[in-house]
Amino acid sequence: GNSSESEGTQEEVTSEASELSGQVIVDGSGTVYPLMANIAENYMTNVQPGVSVQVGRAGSSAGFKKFIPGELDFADASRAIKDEEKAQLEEKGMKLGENVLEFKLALDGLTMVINKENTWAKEMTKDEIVKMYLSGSYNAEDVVKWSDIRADWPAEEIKFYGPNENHGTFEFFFEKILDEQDMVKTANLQQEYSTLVDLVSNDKNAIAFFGYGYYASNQDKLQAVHVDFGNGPVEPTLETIGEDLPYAGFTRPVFTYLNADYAKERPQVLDYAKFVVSKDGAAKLAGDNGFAPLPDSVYAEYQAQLEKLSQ
Amino acid sequence: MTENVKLSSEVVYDVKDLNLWYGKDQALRNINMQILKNRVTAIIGPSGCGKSTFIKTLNRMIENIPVVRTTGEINYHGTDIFDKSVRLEELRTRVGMVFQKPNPFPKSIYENVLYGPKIHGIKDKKILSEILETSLKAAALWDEVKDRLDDNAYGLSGGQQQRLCIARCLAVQPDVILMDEPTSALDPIATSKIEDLIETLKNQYSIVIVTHSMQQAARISDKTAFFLMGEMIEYDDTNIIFTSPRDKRTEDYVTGRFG
Amino acid sequence: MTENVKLSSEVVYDVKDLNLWYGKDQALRNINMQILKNRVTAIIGPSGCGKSTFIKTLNRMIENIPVVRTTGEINYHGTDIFDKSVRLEELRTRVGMVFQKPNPFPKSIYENVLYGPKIHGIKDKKILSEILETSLKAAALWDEVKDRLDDNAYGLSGGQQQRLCIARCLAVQPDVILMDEPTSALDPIATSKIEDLIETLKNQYSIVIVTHSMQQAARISDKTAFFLMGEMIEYDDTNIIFTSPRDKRTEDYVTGRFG
Amino acid sequence: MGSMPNVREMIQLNISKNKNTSDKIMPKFLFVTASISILTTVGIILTLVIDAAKFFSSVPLAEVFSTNLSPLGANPSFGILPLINGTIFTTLIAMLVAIPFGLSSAIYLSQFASESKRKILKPMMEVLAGIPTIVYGFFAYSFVTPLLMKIIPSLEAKNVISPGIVMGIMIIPLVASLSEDAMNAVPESMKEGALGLGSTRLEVAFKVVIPAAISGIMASFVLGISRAIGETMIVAIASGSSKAFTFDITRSMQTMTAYIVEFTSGDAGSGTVGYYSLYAVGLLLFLFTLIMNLLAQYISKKYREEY
Amino acid sequence: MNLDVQIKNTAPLKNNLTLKTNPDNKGFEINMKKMKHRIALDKVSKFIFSLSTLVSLVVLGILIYRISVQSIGWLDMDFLTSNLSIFPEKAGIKGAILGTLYLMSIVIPVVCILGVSTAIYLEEYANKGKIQSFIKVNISNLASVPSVIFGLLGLAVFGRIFSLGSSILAGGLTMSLLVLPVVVVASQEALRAVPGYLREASYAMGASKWTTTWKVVLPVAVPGILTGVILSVSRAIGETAPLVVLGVPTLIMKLPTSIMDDFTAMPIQIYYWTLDTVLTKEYANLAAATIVVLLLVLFIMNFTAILIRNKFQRKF
Ligand SMILES: Nc1ncnc2c1ncn2[C@@H]1O[C@H](COP(=O)(O)OP(=O)(O)OP(=O)(O)O)[C@@H](O)[C@H]1O
Ligand SMILES: Nc1ncnc2c1ncn2[C@@H]1O[C@H](COP(=O)(O)OP(=O)(O)OP(=O)(O)O)[C@@H](O)[C@H]1O
Ligand SMILES: [Mg+2]
Ligand SMILES: [Mg+2]
Ligand SMILES: O=P([O-])([O-])[O-]
Repeated sequence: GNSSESEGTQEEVTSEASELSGQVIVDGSGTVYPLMANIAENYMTNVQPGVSVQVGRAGSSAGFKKFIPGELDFADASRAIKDEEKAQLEEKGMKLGENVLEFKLALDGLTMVINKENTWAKEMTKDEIVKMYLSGSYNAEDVVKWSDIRADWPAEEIKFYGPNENHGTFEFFFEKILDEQDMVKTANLQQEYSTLVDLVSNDKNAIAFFGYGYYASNQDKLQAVHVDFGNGPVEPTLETIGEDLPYAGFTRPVFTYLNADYAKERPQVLDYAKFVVSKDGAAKLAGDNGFAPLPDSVYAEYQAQLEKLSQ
Repeated sequence: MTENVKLSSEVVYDVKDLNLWYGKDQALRNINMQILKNRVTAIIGPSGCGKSTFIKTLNRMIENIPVVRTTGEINYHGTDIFDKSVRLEELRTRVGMVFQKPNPFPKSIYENVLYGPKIHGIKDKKILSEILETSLKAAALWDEVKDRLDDNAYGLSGGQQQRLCIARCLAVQPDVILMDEPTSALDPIATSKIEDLIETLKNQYSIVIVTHSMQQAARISDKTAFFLMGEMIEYDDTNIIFTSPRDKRTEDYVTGRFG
Repeated sequence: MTENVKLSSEVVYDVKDLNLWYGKDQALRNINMQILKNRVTAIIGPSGCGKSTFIKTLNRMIENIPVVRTTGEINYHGTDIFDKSVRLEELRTRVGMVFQKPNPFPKSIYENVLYGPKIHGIKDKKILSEILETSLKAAALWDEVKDRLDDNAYGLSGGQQQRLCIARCLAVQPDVILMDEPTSALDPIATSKIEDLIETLKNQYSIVIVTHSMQQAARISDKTAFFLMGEMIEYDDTNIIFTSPRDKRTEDYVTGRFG
Repeated sequence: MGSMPNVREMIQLNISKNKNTSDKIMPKFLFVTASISILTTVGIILTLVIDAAKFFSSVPLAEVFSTNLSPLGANPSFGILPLINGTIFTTLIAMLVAIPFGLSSAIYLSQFASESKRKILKPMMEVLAGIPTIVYGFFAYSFVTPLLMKIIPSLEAKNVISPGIVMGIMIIPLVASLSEDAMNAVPESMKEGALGLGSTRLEVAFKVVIPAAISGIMASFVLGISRAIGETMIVAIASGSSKAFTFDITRSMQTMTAYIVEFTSGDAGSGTVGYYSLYAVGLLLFLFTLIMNLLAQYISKKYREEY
Repeated sequence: MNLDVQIKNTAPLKNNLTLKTNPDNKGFEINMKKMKHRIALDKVSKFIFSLSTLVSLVVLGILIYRISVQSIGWLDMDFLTSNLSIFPEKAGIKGAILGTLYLMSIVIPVVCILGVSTAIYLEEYANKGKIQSFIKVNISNLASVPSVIFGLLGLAVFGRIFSLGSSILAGGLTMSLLVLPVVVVASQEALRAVPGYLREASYAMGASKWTTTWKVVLPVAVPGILTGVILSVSRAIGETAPLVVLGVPTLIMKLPTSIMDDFTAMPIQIYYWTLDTVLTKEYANLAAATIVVLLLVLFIMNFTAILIRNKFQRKF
């Protein structure tokens, strides 16, 4: 959908309580999608039934590709906007912090998932994970066996999976964890998270990475690797994910980017943005979707930024 | 009698040097012939000799076949029907046609008969119902169908269908009626009904009938033309053709020696 | 001659009280008839009288039409062909059939003739080529096709195709050959060739032929059966049927008074 | 006929008055609408060609015909061979199902089945043909794949066998009905000829009917292939989106159609090379199916039975 | 006459005995072993062929059974009348049904007008020359262009050039183009099935071409055309790929109110719910329930088409 420009004629900018209508178009991260969809539904059922919020989940990069030319009101992302994307925005005369606002929504724990029948790799060190995913660590063909990692593990080939390059999750993993070194050539990268869940839950030798939320919904099919960041293995849970918590090594914020120009033009966009960062929005719903909420102060800061827009 | 007819009769069609080709195949060769008013003219000849082709040329139905090419004239009451000024619609309302296989429309009997008047803009209900009754009576069908005018025409028997087609044709009061083997798909009883009908119709209409039954030609026609391989071999009073034809080939044909 | 035939003849088919229905319409009524060995038996009668139906019953081809129902017996050399133990395939190998329209397979002449022997498991090349030659010679086709045995059968003329179908039928040396108007799609020359062929074939085969040409029946058959509206009106030596039939209807038919 | 109005004159009057407006306008109107319909073809080809051209002008041919497909990465590369590979494998599996079962059904329906059985079976097959492909996709994903994984333990959850089989089942009615048409077009007289020689039904079918109908039957196979190549939702759901160039049918592969779906639901931001790659793949797909259709028409015309 | 004939061969009938031919006719020796073989083979293959015919129908049965069972407990009035939701218990397909109806409101008129007039033009007016046969080939090819390509066409032309985005109008026009060839081909067949003698009868009454077409040909062809339209519309109802390509959003709760609104439709909803089973397992049941609704709609439409076809089967 891209008809955001065509909307916004029928606004009656009066008080807060007024009935709003029109569209809000959100696309981007698949990781953020469940949370954003939940927020959107809450907004439409409890706050503004007249507004239609559409949520897509093309992937973080794909979201920016639509956001930059102005097709979206919000772009969700499971990684921060990249410099080149900022540059593209600036070509269009939009500056981050002015025309585009960045909001952290919640915290996600990148989760390494393995098959339920996998009895050996339940705990791994971060270094082991990095090494196994790096191209050429073990051999040029990148055919890696579990026994390559630890001798007492089975001599069976590891099946590497992950989301494809559309996804912020991939980029987070590639940039922040692998430090931009080449990933194993045998990795099977998929567009849909559903595909990854199916693949891993049916293959004893599979390993994949994605956001905690997708793991949380599928705990009956998958198990999460407890990662040792140096202080003993840590299981990703809502209690361990956080910037100062044990799973901090794989914790990352997830974002949504608001087109502030649209928010100024169209009250429903602004109103929705306010809801997203309100105490009834991300803060309250994060946990339901497998995210750890941010400190209240962060959301309060965003509220303040949005208040400024409405003046 | 020959003399007599020639003098007293008015010419409806005057065909001059008519040639016709289907693509490269010539189907009619140099036909010259006068068709007379209020007479039944029979066209006979073996299969493929061009009978249907000829009769369809008289109302230019033949032109529905794209490859057809003609030369010569067909003067209808003095006007060449191939002339640009001639409107096909008008020619064909004046010259009705009845086909080999009864071809009523899959509509009610009522709609079938009134198809012609209606498409030509007659809307008055009273006139229409008059036309309906008169035409069906003239086609000797009224008594059989008057109580079921709204029934589909395909519920009628073959013979009734053919008379319905004749009624449909009469409804626009044509001048000439062309019939291409109108009874060949019918049983003997239906055939004789149609033959009787033709007998009465000739008082008001000029009729051209193609038939492959020599008995039929002898029974109902006043004049007979014998065609062979696209040529008109002989054209004369029917009794002459069947009793003392001038051409050997006509004689061979009418005595059943070939065909 | 009549005497002669009667005494020396052996019965191939003995049909008893045969009735046949297409759904509710009865097409054959109480047929009783004996077909004799090495004779040509002609079946004549007006269109729709049941000739084809009857002849197709003799090899049970009629059962391809699902609605057909029969009662009565057809004894073939003493065995009722409707008996459960009778294998259709065997019956039809013994009783060959030639159809109205030549129906060769779209294969080579060679394959057409040898279709029967091959499906019966004859593989020996030498035997096959013997069968090929004998059958084609018996069907008076050998000289015309011996140099083009690999050509597609559809390259042959209609008459040749029909003789090919006869050859195909002869290749399994049947006992009886059923022919349903085998010449009606052919020109006079091809027709006379087939008639000559039938003449020579009858020394070895029993032939039943349906024809609507009384001349043909008179020319080639020994016995003639006259059918009318599903009934067998009369069955006798051909010369009797054509010269002094016992039944008025037969007489009317053979003298051309109806049909 | 005294009461009969002078219809002849009334009609003549009307004919000379009638300006035949509808007769003049309608053909023109019809021509315009027909042109629109036909221009669609042109439209399709144009959109495909224009955007595909943008793709080919920015991607070297050597890269296009490579096995390296990674359209979204930091260094995108657009090798099309993995997609062609995936398409060929799914099509192959589908036809391995559709041809034997479709042909058997056609033989059964045209040669063996009684009229009453035919009357039941044919409409049921038509039902099968009318089920939307998304339903087959769901079926492949939620039923066939789990079932197959019990039979073949090494099968991955996303593979080409399951969608291939389901696609084959979907195509059975197409192959069956076109082949049956071809077999029924063989003149009855020819079948009678064979039966009259003592053939069994089976022999009639294989020695006479199928050889005579072979062109129609082949055409039905080719159309089946064309259908399989173009099938989208089943593979999009059940075969995943792996872009690896592999011949292992127990693994995920991506077809050309699934690529288009993945890419548009992921990244249809206009103006990028990736966006244009959609049209390049689309053009290729269009050409493949076009060739198949023309081939089918050619076969059935060229080998039009001589009888 | 029967009396005169000597009946020599009256061997009694015995089961499983081969037919007797004349003793002195050498005859063709039928290889009885082979014969039994052939007949057995015939029977076996008939059985095999009938089984393979059943295979596809058994699959159909399993499919319908599985999906129906899965939809039990989910398919109810609430499901049909509720809006979309991310919570399975609350979710309904009112919006999807409405979206499908809206799509039809565009497809039906467009396809009837364009498709039928194209067919009339090609059958009744166009010269039966090379161009006509070229166009015919073209249209039959168009009918088998993969639907996903029509999606690309829709995305480029309606979505981007005409800026209709993924609105109902864009979707409807895309679907119309997709099924147009089907309608044209079906209508052409219906028109061609009108016997030439009816046209001749009309021309012979002095009717013009259009009058003949309008008054005689079309009324006879209408059932066939209608059947074609229904079948192609039911195809459009079930198509998914073009809408995915067009970019119909994943979550859209609001009901459409005009053809310029974004929308969702039943097949799209099935697709997204199938993908999202990893988020929430119950989505699979929602997908199944939607499939049941979709199939019911399609069966009803197909059934109607068959009824029309049977009822108006030519009486001439
Ligand atoms: N549409 C056509 N295209 C080409 N040739 C045609 C066409 N119609 C008829 N012919 C040929 O023109 C010749 C005359 O045909 P026509 O139908 O006029 O014969 P006919 O005397 O009516 O025969 P019949 O008694 O069989 O009806 C024949 O040789 C025929 O093959
Ligand atoms: N398949 C069929 N279904 C129903 N009735 C049939 C069928 N075939 C023939 N009949 C009817 O059975 C009767 C006998 O037909 P049959 O074909 O045996 O006649 P025929 O003597 O061979 O005629 P012809 O000389 O025209 O070939 C006819 O009334 C015909 O309408
Ligand atoms: Mg004629
Ligand atoms: Mg017959
Ligand atoms: O779908 P992503 O959150 O990985 O961009």
